[in-house]
Amino acid sequence: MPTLGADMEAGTLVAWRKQPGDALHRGDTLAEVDTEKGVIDVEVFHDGVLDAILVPAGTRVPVGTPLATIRAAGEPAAAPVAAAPAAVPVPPGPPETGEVQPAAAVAPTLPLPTPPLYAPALDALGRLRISPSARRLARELGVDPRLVKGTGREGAIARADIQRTAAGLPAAPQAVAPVAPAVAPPAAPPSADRLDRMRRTIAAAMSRSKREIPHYYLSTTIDLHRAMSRLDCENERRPPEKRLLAGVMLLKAAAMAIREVPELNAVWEGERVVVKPVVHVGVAISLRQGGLVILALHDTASRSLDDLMDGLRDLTARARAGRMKSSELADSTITVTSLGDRGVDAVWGVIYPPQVAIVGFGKIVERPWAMDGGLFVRRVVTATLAADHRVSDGHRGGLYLDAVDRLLQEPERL
Amino acid sequence: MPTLTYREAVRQAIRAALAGDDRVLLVGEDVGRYGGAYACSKGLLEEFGPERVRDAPLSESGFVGAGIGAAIGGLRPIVEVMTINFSLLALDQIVNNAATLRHMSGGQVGVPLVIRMATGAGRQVAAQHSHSLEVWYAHVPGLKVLAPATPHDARHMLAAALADPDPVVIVEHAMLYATEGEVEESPAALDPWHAAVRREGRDVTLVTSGGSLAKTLAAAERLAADSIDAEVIDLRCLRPLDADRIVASVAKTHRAVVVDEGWKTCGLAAEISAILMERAFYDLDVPVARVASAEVPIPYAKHLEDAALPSVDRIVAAVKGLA
Amino acid sequence: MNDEGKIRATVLEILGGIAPEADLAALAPDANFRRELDLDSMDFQNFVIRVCKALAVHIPDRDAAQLTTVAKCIDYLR
Amino acid sequence: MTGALAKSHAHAMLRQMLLIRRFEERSAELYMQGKIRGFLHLGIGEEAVAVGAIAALDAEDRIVAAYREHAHAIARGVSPGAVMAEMFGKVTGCCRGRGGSMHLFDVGRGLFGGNAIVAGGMPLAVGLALADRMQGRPHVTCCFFGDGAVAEGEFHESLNLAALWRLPVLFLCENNFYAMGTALERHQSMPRIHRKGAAYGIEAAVVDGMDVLAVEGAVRLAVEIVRSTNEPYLLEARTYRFRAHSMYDAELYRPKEEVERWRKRGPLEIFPRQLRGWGLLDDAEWESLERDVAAEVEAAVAEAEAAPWEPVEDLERDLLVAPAGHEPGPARREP
Repeated sequence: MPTLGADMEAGTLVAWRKQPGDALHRGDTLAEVDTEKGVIDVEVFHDGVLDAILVPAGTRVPVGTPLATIRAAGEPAAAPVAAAPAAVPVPPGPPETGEVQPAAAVAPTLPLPTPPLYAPALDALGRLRISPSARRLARELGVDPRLVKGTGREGAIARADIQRTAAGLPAAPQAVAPVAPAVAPPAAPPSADRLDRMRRTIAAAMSRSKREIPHYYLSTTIDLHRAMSRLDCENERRPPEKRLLAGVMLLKAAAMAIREVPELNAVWEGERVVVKPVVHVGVAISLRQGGLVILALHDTASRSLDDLMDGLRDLTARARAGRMKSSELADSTITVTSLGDRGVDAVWGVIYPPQVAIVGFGKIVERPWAMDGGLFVRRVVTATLAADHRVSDGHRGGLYLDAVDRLLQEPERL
Repeated sequence: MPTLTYREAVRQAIRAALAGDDRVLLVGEDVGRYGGAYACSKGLLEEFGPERVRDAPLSESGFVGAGIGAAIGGLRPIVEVMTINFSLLALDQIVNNAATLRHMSGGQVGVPLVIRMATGAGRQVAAQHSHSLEVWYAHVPGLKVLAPATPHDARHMLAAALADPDPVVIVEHAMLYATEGEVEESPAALDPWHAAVRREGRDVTLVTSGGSLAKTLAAAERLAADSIDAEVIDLRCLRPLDADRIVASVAKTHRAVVVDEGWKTCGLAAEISAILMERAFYDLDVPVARVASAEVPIPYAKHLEDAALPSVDRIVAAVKGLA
Repeated sequence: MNDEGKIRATVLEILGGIAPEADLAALAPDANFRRELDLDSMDFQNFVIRVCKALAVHIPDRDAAQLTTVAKCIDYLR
Repeated sequence: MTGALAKSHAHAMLRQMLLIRRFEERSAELYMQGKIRGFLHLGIGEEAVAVGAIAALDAEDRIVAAYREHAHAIARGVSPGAVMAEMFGKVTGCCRGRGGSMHLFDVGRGLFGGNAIVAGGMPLAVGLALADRMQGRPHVTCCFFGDGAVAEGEFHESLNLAALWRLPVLFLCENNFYAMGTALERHQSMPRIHRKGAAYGIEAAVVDGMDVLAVEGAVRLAVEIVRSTNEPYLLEARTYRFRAHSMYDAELYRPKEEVERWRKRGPLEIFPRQLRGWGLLDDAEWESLERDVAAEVEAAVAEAEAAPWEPVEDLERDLLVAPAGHEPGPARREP
């Protein structure tokens, strides 16, 4: 049962997409798993043959429980009497898909300008550093370990930390529901229950982010005349299914601009910030009836607009169908939220941990625009940046937004 | 209840065995006229005669192998290999014959033999006389290994070992012979195969055996002064290990430190740490710590030997270092 | 040419596919369904794509932007 | 040759040697078919030592042998079927398939094993004799070992202990002149092995190991001395193996002519010739012996083929009598 993020304790196996004996290739979907965030496709990371299924559909198991065994092609099937394999912890966190060089090896580590107030107790792969006994106690006492300050080595969370937090919690109902409610009321309709759980999961991440990360905010208004006219004439010549959305251009510009200020494309790993060499823009996708999920549009900066459009369409469709891939949930290195054609002029984002920056695009609107002494009517967009002041500062953030602006003035280069 | 030295407890145990069963004989270097290298058989030659208290030539493989053959032939020999260091010369006989014959012969041949040997360091006798290799024997299926740490266990474990139809190795830490302790005269048949809790505690489990018990208890007292309540477990039996007792204790304390005079690499402490990882993983609040001898041949100079061996200070530091 | 009833049925069916939870009966013909059904630009593009396919028509990008109510759709597609 | 040689006794020994010869030839074949695995050391050419010596032992005497011990097991009465099944790894083998060719045991018949460690069994023989003497039993322990074992410490420790403690051990060296690939004179400063007894005050003798009657006579005399004096005895039987040390041996260490020379005076050449000379064997009798032996060997192979394997569930059976409480249990099944 892959861990799909620090907040996931368990998952329910919904359905098997492969049967024993099926050939497996890297990237195939092996099974579907339901989590707070919806149904996730469990990916296979290496070729082989599905040997035996260990967890039947409909079963809820904790993170790390082996779901199936895979044997190399050509190996004989495992003997039926094979003893139940001991609980083998899945390597924490999904591996970087598409990454050639390990991020840590290449990324320069930034000297921190100021000692961190409190870094989340995350280990190198974004897993919570918590002792097994403390994890069990947290479950028993209904404490969300992500909100606990660890006093152990390198911020590890120990039993005492859990007990202290449990004792310190206000008498009011927990700010965050226990991670695994003892008895999930079956009466609530699944979608409402899921929405509630999702809302709680997002609430936990956002409140921690707001409380712990010193945000600074910048905004600029960008003239989209050239970009939009190029888009319009492009779309004229294309059938509906091939037409490009303005949002895709904004996403790509936001990704390409990282070249100028790489430290914005980084994630916290324990006490250190690791700048990621490849940009995976986390696209904020709103779901029907409210709710939001951030999915990585992999390698955003180097893909064509058409490729990104297809990627975005696929992500959006699967997000709304509740079928997301584990790598999409965990890989984003910087988030872009855009309100598109509804909503307001500007959106000020809240950074999504463990990232260090979030870019916002408001509605594309027509505005009077003074240029070269003349007054014109131009379609413009307000671009905002909210970033972690421990990692970058206003000057660097400004350079970034300026770069986004310049890129949008040469749409042919996107 | 009388107080005996560990040495006297061993002597009384051997004497009682010889007196109680005429199949029993004691074979070993200088066990007869010399009275035993650690004086554990003084007076037995005079009382039982040269046939049953038999001085052996310096042929460890020879007389240990002969002991095995005699056990197969119906006797109940107690073979004393002066120290575990010399038992290396008889390893082939112990491992390839004693431990193996019953299983390999399909159940036809049993080896009801007891092999006693001194072990451990602390008397500045340098590397070749200071080994703690009991884990080598504890590694071998077909053998049982006992480590009496107190005069009481030294007095009563031998009888249980002799009654066992399979080979039993008893390791007696050289520094214990001079220690004293209460010895209950004739308890109900002593069960040597399980660990004992020598000190109850709630905060951390200290697992140890043989010559390291005293240091570990001393460390527990020092920790108590810092309001750390340590539970001390004396393994008593190194094979089979009383895993249930260790796991139960860690389920209570959530912390474990293993103290063993052997070396850390592939040592007894490594085995106990693996058992805890497998069977008490969800009870562990911190990684299991091990306090063992430094990975060096034990040196002669006192200050170096003391630095190499587990000490009260190192045990206390290990407990406080748990995080 | 497609008659009015077929167009309405198709448009509503497609809108239902995109916003399954929406109460289409309550959707007035001249109501801006992009706002009523909370469709974002991706949803609207999918709507245009499916209409073209269902009714085998071609809607240039420029015209597509006008199709914001069921009534306008019917006028345009008739 | 003292006393009239009963024809029946002669034929019995001849039949035993022939049975052992055909049994081991068939074993070589089965090894190459993969039916017998691991190591296989054939004593083809040395049959007279085991058959002659064991013919001179009492039923209660004890035998400790080494890893070239098919002949000793069969000569002692272990059924060829039980030996073959053991080499097939079957549960009907004399050790339930756990020992294989190098570890044949039959405690009921006083065979305390093969032993794959060179000279590994010698101290055991000393111990067995110690137990017999201390418990007033008149048995002799006959300890078979090869010339290679003479280089091991256990040889010297065992002879010294047996002499020092005056124990009834017959140390019988099957000197086939090669320790695997090393000729005797290349691994022994004093290649006349029987002379090593003198170092420990042990009476010793040498005998032609190819002549079964000579071996039987020498062992009968030696056992007589041991049983009466409770002193150990060292007998060197000079013999030769016609095949490789084990199945995988290119025999680069000895000349072909030497092998041929010894083949001409093998135990199954000398004894039949002697018997024919004394009118105690004719062609018809020889043919019927051959047929009889061939049938017994094939029956042994069939028995081994058909026999079942030991169930894997019995893997830990017979490790210990009393597991003594806590074996390290299997890891607790986490939910």
